[in-house]
Amino acid sequence: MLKTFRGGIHPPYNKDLTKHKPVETAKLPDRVIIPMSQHVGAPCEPIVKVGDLVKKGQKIGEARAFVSAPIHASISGKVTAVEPRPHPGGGMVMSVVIESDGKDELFEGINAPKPLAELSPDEIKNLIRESGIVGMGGAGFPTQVKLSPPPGKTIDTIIVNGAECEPYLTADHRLMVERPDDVVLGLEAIMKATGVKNGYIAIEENKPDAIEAIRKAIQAKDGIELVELATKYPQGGEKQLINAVTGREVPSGGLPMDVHVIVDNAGTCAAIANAIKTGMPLVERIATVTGTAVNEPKNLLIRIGTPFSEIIEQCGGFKGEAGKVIMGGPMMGLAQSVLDVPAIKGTSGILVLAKNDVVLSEQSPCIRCARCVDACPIHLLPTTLGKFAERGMWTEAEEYHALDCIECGCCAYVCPAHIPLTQLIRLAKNHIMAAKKK
Amino acid sequence: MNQYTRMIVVLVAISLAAGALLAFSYEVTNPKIQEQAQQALEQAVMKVIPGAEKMTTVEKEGMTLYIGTDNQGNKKGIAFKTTGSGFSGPIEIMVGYNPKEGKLTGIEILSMSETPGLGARIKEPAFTDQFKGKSVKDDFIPKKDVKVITGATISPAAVSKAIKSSLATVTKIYPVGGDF
Amino acid sequence: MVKDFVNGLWGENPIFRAVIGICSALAVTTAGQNGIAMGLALTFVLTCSSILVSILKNIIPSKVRIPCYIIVIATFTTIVDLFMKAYFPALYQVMGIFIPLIVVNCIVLWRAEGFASKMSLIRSIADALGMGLGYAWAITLISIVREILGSGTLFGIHIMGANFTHWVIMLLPPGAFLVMGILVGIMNMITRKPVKNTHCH
Amino acid sequence: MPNLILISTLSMAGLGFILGGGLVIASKKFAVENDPRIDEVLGALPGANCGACGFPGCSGLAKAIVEGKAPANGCVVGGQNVAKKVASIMGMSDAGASADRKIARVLCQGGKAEARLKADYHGVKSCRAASMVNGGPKGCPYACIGFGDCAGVCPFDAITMSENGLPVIDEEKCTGCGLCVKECPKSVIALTPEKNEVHVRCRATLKGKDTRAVCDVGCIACKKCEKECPFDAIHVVNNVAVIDYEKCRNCMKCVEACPTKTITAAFTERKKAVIDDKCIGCTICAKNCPANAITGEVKKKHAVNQELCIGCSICEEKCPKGAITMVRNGQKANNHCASCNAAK
Amino acid sequence: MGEYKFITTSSPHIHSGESVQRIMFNVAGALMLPAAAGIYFFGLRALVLIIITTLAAVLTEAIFQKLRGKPITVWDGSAVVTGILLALNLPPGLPLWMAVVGAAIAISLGKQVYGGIGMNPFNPALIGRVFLMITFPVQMTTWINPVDGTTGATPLQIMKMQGVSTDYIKLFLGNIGGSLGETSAFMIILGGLYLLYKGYIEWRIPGFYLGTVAILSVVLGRDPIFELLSGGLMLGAFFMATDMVTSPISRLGKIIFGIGAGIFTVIIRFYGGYPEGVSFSILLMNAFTPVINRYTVPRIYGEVKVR
Amino acid sequence: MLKELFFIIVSSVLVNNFVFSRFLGNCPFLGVSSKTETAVGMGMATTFVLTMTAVAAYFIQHYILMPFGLAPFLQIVSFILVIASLVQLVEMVVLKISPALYNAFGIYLPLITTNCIVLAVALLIPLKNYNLIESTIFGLGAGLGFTLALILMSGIREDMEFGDVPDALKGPAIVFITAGLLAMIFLGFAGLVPL
Ligand SMILES: Cc1cc2nc3c(=O)[nH]c(=O)nc-3n(C[C@H](O)[C@H](O)[C@H](O)COP(=O)(O)O)c2cc1C
Ligand SMILES: Cc1cc2nc3c(=O)[nH]c(=O)nc-3n(C[C@H](O)[C@H](O)[C@H](O)COP(=O)(O)O)c2cc1C
Ligand SMILES: Cc1cc2nc3c(=O)[nH]c(=O)nc-3n(C[C@H](O)[C@H](O)[C@H](O)COP(=O)(O)O)c2cc1C
Ligand SMILES: Cc1cc2nc3c(=O)[nH]c(=O)nc-3n(C[C@H](O)[C@H](O)[C@H](O)CO)c2cc1C
Ligand code: SF4
Ligand code: SF4
Ligand code: SF4
Ligand code: SF4
Ligand code: FES
Repeated sequence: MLKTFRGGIHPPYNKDLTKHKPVETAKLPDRVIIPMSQHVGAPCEPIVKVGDLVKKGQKIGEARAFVSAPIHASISGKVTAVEPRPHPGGGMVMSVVIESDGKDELFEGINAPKPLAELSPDEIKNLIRESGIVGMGGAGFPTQVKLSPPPGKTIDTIIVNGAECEPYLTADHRLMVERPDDVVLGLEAIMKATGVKNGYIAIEENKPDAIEAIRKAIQAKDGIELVELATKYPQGGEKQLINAVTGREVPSGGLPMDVHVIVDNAGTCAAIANAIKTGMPLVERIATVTGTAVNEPKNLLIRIGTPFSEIIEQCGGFKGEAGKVIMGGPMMGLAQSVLDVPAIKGTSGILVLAKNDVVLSEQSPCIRCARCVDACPIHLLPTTLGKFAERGMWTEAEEYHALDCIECGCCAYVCPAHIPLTQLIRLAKNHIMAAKKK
Repeated sequence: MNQYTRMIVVLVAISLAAGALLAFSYEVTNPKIQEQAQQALEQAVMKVIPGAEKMTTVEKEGMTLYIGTDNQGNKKGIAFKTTGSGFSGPIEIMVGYNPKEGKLTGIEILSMSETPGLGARIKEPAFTDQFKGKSVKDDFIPKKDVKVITGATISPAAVSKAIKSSLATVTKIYPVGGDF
Repeated sequence: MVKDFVNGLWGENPIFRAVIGICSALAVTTAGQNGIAMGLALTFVLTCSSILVSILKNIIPSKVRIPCYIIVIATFTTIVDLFMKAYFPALYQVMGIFIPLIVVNCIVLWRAEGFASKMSLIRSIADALGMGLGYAWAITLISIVREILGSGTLFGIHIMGANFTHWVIMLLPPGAFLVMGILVGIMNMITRKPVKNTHCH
Repeated sequence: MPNLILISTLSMAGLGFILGGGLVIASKKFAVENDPRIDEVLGALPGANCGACGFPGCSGLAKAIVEGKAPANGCVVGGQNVAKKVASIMGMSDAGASADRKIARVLCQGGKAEARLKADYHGVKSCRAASMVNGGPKGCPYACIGFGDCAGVCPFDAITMSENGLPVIDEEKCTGCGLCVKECPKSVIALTPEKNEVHVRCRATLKGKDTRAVCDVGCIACKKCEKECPFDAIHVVNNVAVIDYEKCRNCMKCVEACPTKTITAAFTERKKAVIDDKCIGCTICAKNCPANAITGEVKKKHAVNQELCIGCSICEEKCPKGAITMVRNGQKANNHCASCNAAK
Repeated sequence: MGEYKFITTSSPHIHSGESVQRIMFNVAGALMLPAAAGIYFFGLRALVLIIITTLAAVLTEAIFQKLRGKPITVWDGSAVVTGILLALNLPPGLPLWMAVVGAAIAISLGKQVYGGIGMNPFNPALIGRVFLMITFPVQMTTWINPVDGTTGATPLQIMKMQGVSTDYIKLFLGNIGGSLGETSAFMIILGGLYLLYKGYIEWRIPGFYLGTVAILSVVLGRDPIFELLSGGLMLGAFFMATDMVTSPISRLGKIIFGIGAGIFTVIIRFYGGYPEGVSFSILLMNAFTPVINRYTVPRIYGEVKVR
Repeated sequence: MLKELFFIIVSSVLVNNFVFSRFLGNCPFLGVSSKTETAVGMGMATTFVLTMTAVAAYFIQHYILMPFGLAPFLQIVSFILVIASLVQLVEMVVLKISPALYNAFGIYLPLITTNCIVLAVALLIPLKNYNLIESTIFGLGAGLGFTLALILMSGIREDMEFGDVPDALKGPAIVFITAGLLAMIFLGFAGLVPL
């Protein structure tokens, strides 16, 4: 039996658009806008000024806090502005704008470190931090922080998240097909850094070619196992993944490390491998550009900071009338209102839906059908939470565990009354957190 | 006065006054109440014994029986109370019986709590009148011997059953054809 | 004073506005005349008790005021009870236990505690009469609705024609609640206050 | 049957005695300290014990009110009068307009008509929810989103949403509780001293041209106000003008200067100084007037040049004789409508 | 790239496409099966009754919403379902005006006073039926015999009064006296299976409901097959107890709901004044639903702390 | 005997529920049914007082009123006096002994004096000729029936908060209508227990 969890949904996956398309390297952008906050935690401080000349891989944002990750220039050129710019996450974020000189020169400080076998755990962690590697599965949590559990917390399992359960997206899929060894090398580095002997690479069964590739890559490796998962959304959610792979449940309000697990995205592993092999920090990533309103859907290797408009241009621009531009997948991605926002480290894809495909149904009263209850992978009562949120009953929402919602969107996806449950619960979470901070 | 003593004194005084006042009102109304009850009883007896003008009460074998007489002192029949178990509570029935003829002379529902519009229609003459002149030998089987009320068979059945079972005792005391 | 009287009739009508003392309003209202009788009985008890409470208000220590008021109310209730039994036995049978329950009819204690124990005698009387009659008309209205639909009669007189199908539910508990609910709703609609101009007052 | 009367009288008296005695003993033995206000509040309540308030009886509500768990107007049956009485027992008589009373003011004028949208937002009609979707649909990331979260939380119904999709605060009803300020995801509402009539109704720190691109009434940081202000009370900081409420004297100069009408005053008319017969001609006012609007000879009654007066009230404050009053539209100037003065 | 103004919403950006309307019309479709049986056995009269109650239900809903100044949402089909279900619950010979009263009560007191679809605590169709049952008991208990068109008793009445059972085949196919749509167990099960297949109803409620009745019948020495096939049990279990608006949302809650309804049905059938207890039982469990929901909040993922 | 007691319970909880079919205790039913917690507390407190009252009423009836022939006119006064004092006494005792218990249900006690169920139970006991045990059970059943009604109504009312009840019906009106529907449903138990 394939491993899975209770709850969840089966949306149409629409991965055929790009799943057979090899990753193309995007052309060098004329200009990149690099936000100083691309991760969970404290934003970086820009360490360049307008007029400075920078090179690819040069550090331009310094991470002063522990939970943070440095930021590097992704192209060579001149800094033309250091000012707040629109961020794909919403709002204005301090950003460094670099005008390309077209040369794409490598920063001098970049050289391959020692091979993995010779690196000590601390060296690996340091390399990961200095390379600005953050979780590429979407949340953007600084990876090195995850790998340094506080004393008393032991880790016995590392899971590489290759589920890629979001519809449309194929970035991890292509990565695992094309660079399986990088994924495995990254996992080995993490295992070494944390001293863990058990590694799993978990992949949904709808990616047979990726499974095949990874299987080949781990043949000779000890302690690394391949786990085939049922195809179901949100199989890639870390709590669901841990549950499916190990049978453990992350306690409410807890972290994976509470059940001795670290989950890392396949892309994160590849980025670590890249840093070990070449010393190159995280300045580019694979993103799937897809959707019903993109002329040529593709998997692109893009530089961090490339504006969306430029990326979409490379995929033949819009097809027909574009209704919605989403950073990420259709279930959890963020809708964008302007195209001059840049791709960041967590941009796993850009999805453009045609106007006709954007469902804007009128909300009607909840009929208590409990579809949302059955779909919720956390076993919450989304309908009840939604009602609390609509009436501003934040304390009640908290009692009903609103904070445990992973915002996967399953409830809103199934709701026949078209109630924006996920958004309502997100609103409740926001209020609860605000009240807590006070 | 200390506040606690005052509490007691006031409470006692008021209770005292209330007791006195009530006892007095009771004295005033009680005869009338008794009279009313007697009158109601007599009325019911007269109703189920046609032609009766007066009544005398006799106690026999644990039963209270009312013997109805006309102005001349002729006995017109006897009446007795019986209780049936209806749909939603007891049904009190006054039954008139003429031993000489061995027939019922009428019935009257004294009290009941059946459903208005349904079981409560046992109060209506349409139902009660059928018992007039019925032989006490009758089986009183609902739907066969006794017309029932559509949608509410339980109440009429209860009435029939109560009459039938009490007649068993009464006809022992005053056998059919006998005097009374 | 007039204001106190009208207050009970309309503004703070015990049944429709304050919604209090409703048990009897639901229980006895199967026929119009029951409504009137119950209303008058309550008005009597309420007025007498209010008079006495108003007179005694300064004598009764606050700690035992509830028992005292209740005794007063109970006394008058028993008097009504006895008199009804003596002179209106038929009505008494219909209203059964609800005459004694005037004692605990929340209206009486409400007015005794809330009005008579604080106000002058005259005002208390006006208030008690207003409340009592307010109660009376309200439950008579309920009775009428239930009687017409349930029995096709109005104060015992057939008005709905021979073929009228009786709405049995109206004479049963649910009918009482439903009629009450709908009437309170209608009342709310009639008296719904225009949005008050609270800007400058 | 006097016998019956006797028996009943005696038994009632006995019952009364036993129960009364029981209560007395109990109340002595089981006496519990209580907040005396509970009894007071209880006295003010109608005593119907109807439970309509959602509390168990009047004493339940009284307790809750004293403990601050229920509002003074918690009694449904009692209405306004009871609420007032209770409030006075609880010492909650309305806060009153003290000198430094603060009230909430909306610092954005970019309603539907003035501010441009960057996106077509659909979803939960809540400012906070919308602000979590790409920062909200308005082009200006600092603009009021206009779904009225603030109006929703105001416990005093002081905020209404205008046709144009902006909150309007009823300054009379506003108690300065600050709930709206906390609620607004865009920090568009601020608590400001009530006495201040002039406000910069924009918080966009966008560069001037960016602001102009998204809003007709946004501050474009032209600094004209800064130049006009006689009291050095307004400065452009971080691309947006900010008033120092301590220094501002409501002269409305900046209001007139602002090309985008970003700065507004509560009144269209400036108030003017008027000197009455108490004037002894000490010339203090004339010396202090920043606009040189007061003239007059020593020891003679002075006069104000209404054209020049900027309504800053300095003269009024300086006058030792109290001879100067500020007048607006022929009435003594006050921030509020005259009819309310009595109430305060 | 030209001037675009994109649509923004919170995630998710796709939807299953399921809608209230679709669910309701599917249920209405499934109801056509028992309805067809009713029309076959009781004739045109049955069809007229169905049409009348449906129209009355829809009209009441529209009028109510119009009066309240709310958007008219009769197209969501819920009133249609209520109307059809009410008809299926009525004696085929009921005077039409009574059916109209029933439908009006169902929608007004059963649904709209609470704010309309999704907010009603009780099953509206059953409210309509029970109201009629209590208001016009005589007409509501006058049953037509499908074989000869005469009035007669339902199998449950015969059981209650005379203790005589009825042929299983007849009960299964439906040529017996009874409400318009309740007689044919076969058609009801067919419709129920369709809804189960479509995922519009949850197996737990009918499963536990029918199971409880069967088990209690055996325990109390009655014939379980007769009890399952007679009266409104099948219709109630598949179409009415499953009304999602008025039944609990959690799985455990649904199980409790089913068992509770089963127990009350048996109590009323075996010991009560009425021969049939399905309507009352379902309504009673409707009344319990908020309490059930409150005390059956599921254990969430990770709630029990792992050491 | 046991069967009778069982019937008394079933009758007073389901068949002749004090609220839905005997119309008693409506004021607190209306007032205290908006929150489930309060409903449970009130229900428990009422049940307790009712049981005690039933016992007290039995003794007063049989040892004071009947021997002296005072029943016809002193019944009401003496019962209510006892109830009022009893309630007040219990309140004081509970408050002193356990503030926690008081907070859980003691605060509902004052409301109970004016709950007509209490007096009705006291008056019904002599009327029905119940013996001591039957009286106790009757009081208990009445309380449980009242509690059931309160809990059902409070659950529905809590859900109603999320509904969209027309303005005119908000408040008591919709509660009455709901009570009417519940009363209708409880009629399903009609005829369940022979009485
Ligand atoms: C303060 C903090 C500390 C964390 N520490 C760890 C950790 O020690 N180990 C770990 O695996 N993840 C850690 N995480 C990251 C979370 O497990 C998780 O990866 C992150 O919240 C994003 O998860 P998501 O993409 O499933 O939402 C930490 C997160 C936070 C906020
Ligand atoms: C609903 C949901 C779905 C997710 N799906 C995926 C996924 O398909 N692939 C993935 O790598 N991470 C996914 N994540 C993020 C993971 O929970 C987790 O944060 C991530 O695997 C940690 O790895 P990273 O820190 O390297 O990104 C998902 C998170 C959520 C809440
Ligand atoms: C609310 C209600 C009250 C009823 N009351 C009575 C009643 O008082 N007396 C009665 O015989 N049947 C009453 N019934 C009907 C019985 O439940 C039972 O169905 C009927 O007596 C069977 O009679 P039938 O064979 O004529 O249909 C009532 C039914 C309902 C719905
Ligand atoms: C499976 C299912 C069963 C339903 N059963 C009923 C029913 O028994 N009675 C009814 O009035 N409506 C029923 N409806 C329709 C709808 O849910 C009902 O009108 C709502 O209760 C109105 O808010 C049903 C709908 C579905 C999907
Ligand atoms: S968004 Fe939250 S509530 Fe909704 S299904 Fe996902 S985890 Fe559950
Ligand atoms: S899926 Fe939608 S309609 Fe169904 S219960 Fe959840 S919120 Fe209500
Ligand atoms: S001021 Fe703030 S809370 Fe009020 S409408 Fe505007 S954005 Fe919303
Ligand atoms: S109103 Fe006058 S004093 Fe105030 S900031 Fe503007 S110019 Fe300055
Ligand atoms: S009248 Fe019965 S509780 Fe108020």
